[in-house]
Amino acid sequence: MFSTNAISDMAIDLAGSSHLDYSPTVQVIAIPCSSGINPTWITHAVEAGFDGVFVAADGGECAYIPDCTARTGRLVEQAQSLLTKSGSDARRVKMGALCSVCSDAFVNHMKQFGRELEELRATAAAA
Amino acid sequence: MTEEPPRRIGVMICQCGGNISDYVDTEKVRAEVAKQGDVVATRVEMFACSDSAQESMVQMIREKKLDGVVVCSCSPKLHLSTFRAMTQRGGLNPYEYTQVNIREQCSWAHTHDKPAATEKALRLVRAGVAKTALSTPLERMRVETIPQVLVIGAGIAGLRAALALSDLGISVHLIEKAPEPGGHVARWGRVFPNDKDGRGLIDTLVREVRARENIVLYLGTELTEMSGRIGSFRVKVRTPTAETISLNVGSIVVATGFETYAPKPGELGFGLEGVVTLPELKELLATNPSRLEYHGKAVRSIAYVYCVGSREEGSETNLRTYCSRYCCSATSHIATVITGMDPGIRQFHLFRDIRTYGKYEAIYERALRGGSVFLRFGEEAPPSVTSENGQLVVKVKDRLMAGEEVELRPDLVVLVTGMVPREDGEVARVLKIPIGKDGFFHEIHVKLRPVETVVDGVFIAGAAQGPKNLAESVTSSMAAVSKAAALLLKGYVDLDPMVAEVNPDLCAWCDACTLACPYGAVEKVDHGGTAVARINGILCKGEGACVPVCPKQAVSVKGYTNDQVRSMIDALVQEVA
Amino acid sequence: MSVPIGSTLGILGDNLRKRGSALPLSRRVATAWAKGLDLPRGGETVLYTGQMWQMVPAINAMSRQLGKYEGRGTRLFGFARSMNKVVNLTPFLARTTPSERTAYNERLRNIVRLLRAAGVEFGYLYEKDLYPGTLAYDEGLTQGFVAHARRVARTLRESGAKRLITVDPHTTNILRSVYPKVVDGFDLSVRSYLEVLADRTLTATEPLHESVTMHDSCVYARYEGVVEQPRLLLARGGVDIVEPELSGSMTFCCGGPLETLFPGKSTEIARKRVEQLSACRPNLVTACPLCLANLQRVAPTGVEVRDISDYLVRAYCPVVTPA
Amino acid sequence: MRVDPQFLTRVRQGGEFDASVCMNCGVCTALCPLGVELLPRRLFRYVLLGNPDAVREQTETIFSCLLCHMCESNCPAGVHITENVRTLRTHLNREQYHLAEA
Repeated sequence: MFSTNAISDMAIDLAGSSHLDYSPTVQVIAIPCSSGINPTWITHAVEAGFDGVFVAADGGECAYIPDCTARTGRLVEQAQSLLTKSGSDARRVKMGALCSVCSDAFVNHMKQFGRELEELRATAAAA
Repeated sequence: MTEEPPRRIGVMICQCGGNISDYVDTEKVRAEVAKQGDVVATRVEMFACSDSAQESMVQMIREKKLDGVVVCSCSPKLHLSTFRAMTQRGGLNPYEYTQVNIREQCSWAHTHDKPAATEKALRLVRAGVAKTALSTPLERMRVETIPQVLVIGAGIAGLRAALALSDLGISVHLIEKAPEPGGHVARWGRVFPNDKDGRGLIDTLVREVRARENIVLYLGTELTEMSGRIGSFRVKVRTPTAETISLNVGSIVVATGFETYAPKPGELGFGLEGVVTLPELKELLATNPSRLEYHGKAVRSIAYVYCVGSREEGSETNLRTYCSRYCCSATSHIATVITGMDPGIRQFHLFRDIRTYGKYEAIYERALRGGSVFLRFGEEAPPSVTSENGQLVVKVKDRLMAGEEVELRPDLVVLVTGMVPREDGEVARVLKIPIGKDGFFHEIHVKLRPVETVVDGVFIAGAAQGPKNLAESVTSSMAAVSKAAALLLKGYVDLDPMVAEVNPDLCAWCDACTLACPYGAVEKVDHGGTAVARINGILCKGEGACVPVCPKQAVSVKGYTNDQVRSMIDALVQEVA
Repeated sequence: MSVPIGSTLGILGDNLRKRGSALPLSRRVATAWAKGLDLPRGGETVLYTGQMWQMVPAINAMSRQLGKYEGRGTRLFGFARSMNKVVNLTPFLARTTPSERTAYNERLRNIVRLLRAAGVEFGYLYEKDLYPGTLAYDEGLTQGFVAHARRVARTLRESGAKRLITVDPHTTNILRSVYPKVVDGFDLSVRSYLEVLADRTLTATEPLHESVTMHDSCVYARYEGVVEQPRLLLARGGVDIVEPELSGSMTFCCGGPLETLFPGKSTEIARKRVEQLSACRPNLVTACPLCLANLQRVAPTGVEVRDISDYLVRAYCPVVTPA
Repeated sequence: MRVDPQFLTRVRQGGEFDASVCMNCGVCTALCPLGVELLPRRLFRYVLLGNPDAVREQTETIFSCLLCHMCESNCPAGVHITENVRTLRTHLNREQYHLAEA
């Protein structure tokens, strides 16, 4: 999962401070802004063995760029098409907005994304 | 024979007095990470941030000739700068330091699964080591600061902030949206705890503000644009004559205050003749301090209903579960003022809990002794306020009478309305400062960085941050002043060196980064005869918008290079024995 | 259950207004106790009885009468009140026996002996030793009480007394703590004889070697803070005091104040208190005529209730022969 | 109950009445030798709020108080309970029993 130093990483910290439960397989790399994610990092993570990559966008909160979310959306799309090209399921990358106090939203996203990845795996195994 | 590792990294693991070590086997993590290439020294500390632990680490940096440091402890939001400074004291470049968050993002989140928490901690530490192994020394960029501050809002917090900054020799542009300065306090009459006249307090401050040469007060003026960065913001404000003025300031203090909760029509009788809000009663008293009259009729009895608009769910985007802090004390105080005016006026206070905390408890007791009667109602059974032939009827189940219904027929019903955030989000939008769940401006850390926002150089003061009484507003305003002044009086600010850079050997000048950069930080320069992009580090904010758009992958942000991020990813998935 | 409150209080109020006391006693009955003691008339220091001890036999008799009518007799009481306005009914309603009167008067004589043994010089106001109106005050007959208190205060002022030595908690309290609030300029020094004696060095000529349980009067203990003095005097007299669970400032009421309006309830509480006290020792000591009467009334065989002066006299001045 | 806001003023004509600082803790009730019959806190609340009927219903309770001061000596809020009871007696003597001289 990619978070942003100033916004979504705060929400993830808050989830921890509030002792909200989420899977320990969720591991976070914090960066300055989601619009600065290189799509190849995402494909690299999937290739390296991560089941999925979640990109937390800052929604309207980003202090750097007003259209940060739109930019992030574009690079996530790029990552998805790269994944598809390499034969991976594009749904293994997902993007969601997290504000700096969206700890509940973070945990819900993680649970939901975890379930989705589980389903993907099951489908893949069946096929 | 063993090969000398390319890097000499030291790792310090913090137990945080059990906050981490109760869930993460810190010794196991240490032992595992010690096996890692590049790691030459490891230690576990009870409190890594303690002076003694830092001192030991400084010694270790020197003795083991470390060239990189990793501290695994709490969130970098708390102690990144602490350990960067420590690293520097050890003689290293502070950017050869990495903080790994194994508390908020590990031990505290996974308290139910200690082995998994330990495994995750190890993965996170390895990622930290991997990132550090690829770190390079970075130099901060020093830029001059402009010794001027924009203070937004000329209520008590803003006025007081302007004067305090002025005292320190810092010029202030004080803008106020309303045509008059003073905010709520100017309309409030006598205020607790000292019984001072609100209008008088404001008048004194405004007189002083107008007398200062280094304060400019702009009334009816709003902020419209902000650009630039800490130390040098360019802001635009619009005056009542629709004229736009550009200002250049080093810092911004936001003191935009609050709005009073406006009851919905019919909520607790709101809209009926004789039902007023707390601020309306204050204004009533301020207008006629010798006699309590409502629409020309003498008031002989009053029923106050507390917690109107506070401590309830509110809406999803505007949670009002908070206590508005000032209303219990303010209402108790008003009761004493009214008793002082005419002890024969009966006052009934319908409350949920009385929160006249700290020294304001004395005000509550004065109200009690003055004859005010307090009736406690439960959240599940709020009072009802109706009107029968023009006579107000208040019914409440008094918990102190075992829920017996009490019917009052007061001349005046006062809805003790709480504080809500300002509706118009213009300031937040322009300044891009985050807003909390309750709709008020959000500080970085409620205890450790209570007036700072994620936008460096922008501080919050007063009730814009959340409900505060007058004294607390001014206290927080002084805190914001001290942060702004500390920044500006130094004359310079060291900017984070983690900005973007272009590898000129890969760049083919396609202009993509120029288009992506919102700050105009990309310059076209010549590199051995070909045109390439170069980043102006002072203008660059390091957010990295240019990174994904480069078709040649020639751009990266220092500290977040391709190699670093990839190696972190590899470290995270590395097998755990 | 109570006797008719309005009529009973009416009688008390009428008595106070017309006859100067809630239960008017004849001058002879009120001053009989002092016969043969050669107490000087008046002086700066006077022993002030407030007629409390003298009144207790009448109260006892009255409550015996009223107890019969508890819960009924509203019209009878109404009639009694009308009658009482014309004729003082007290001697008829409260028929006392000479032996009962002598027993209570004897406590006043004890007190005189003790004060004399301690070398205190004092006088007595005889017919000007007036009832201070305590009952009227307690029952909320405020206006009548205040008028009465002013009359009593005037009499005291005219007598030239500066210091009053009181002999029961109720009179101590009303003169010391209530009068100054309702009578302008009332500033006489008021002290209970127990306080006066405790300040002096009295030596027991015949230490008693007895063991008793002390019952504190609510008014002494909680209104006037007189807790240590009776204990000190008893201890110096050789008496061992065993304290019940509820004693001193946590003492439990004897039920006395309810005697007039709620005789039944009064007895119930008195029984409860005697039980608590006698669980420690069978010999109970009181320092208030009302407590004495009320506890004595219900004390079972084998439990003896005595006034503190009975013990003190035996310890400190045993040789005096009764007059 | 319908509140009569002027009731307290009438009661106070009989003397001091102040139970404003009563915090309803119930120490008075717990210590009363008469047990549950006398509830100063509830009784006083009727006065403070202004409920003459409820006070009148408590006449027997008001006159059966021993004035023993147990509650008052132990009242954590320092309410002058016995003084209040005397004032209520004065009030009832006047308004209920019409003892004019009360």
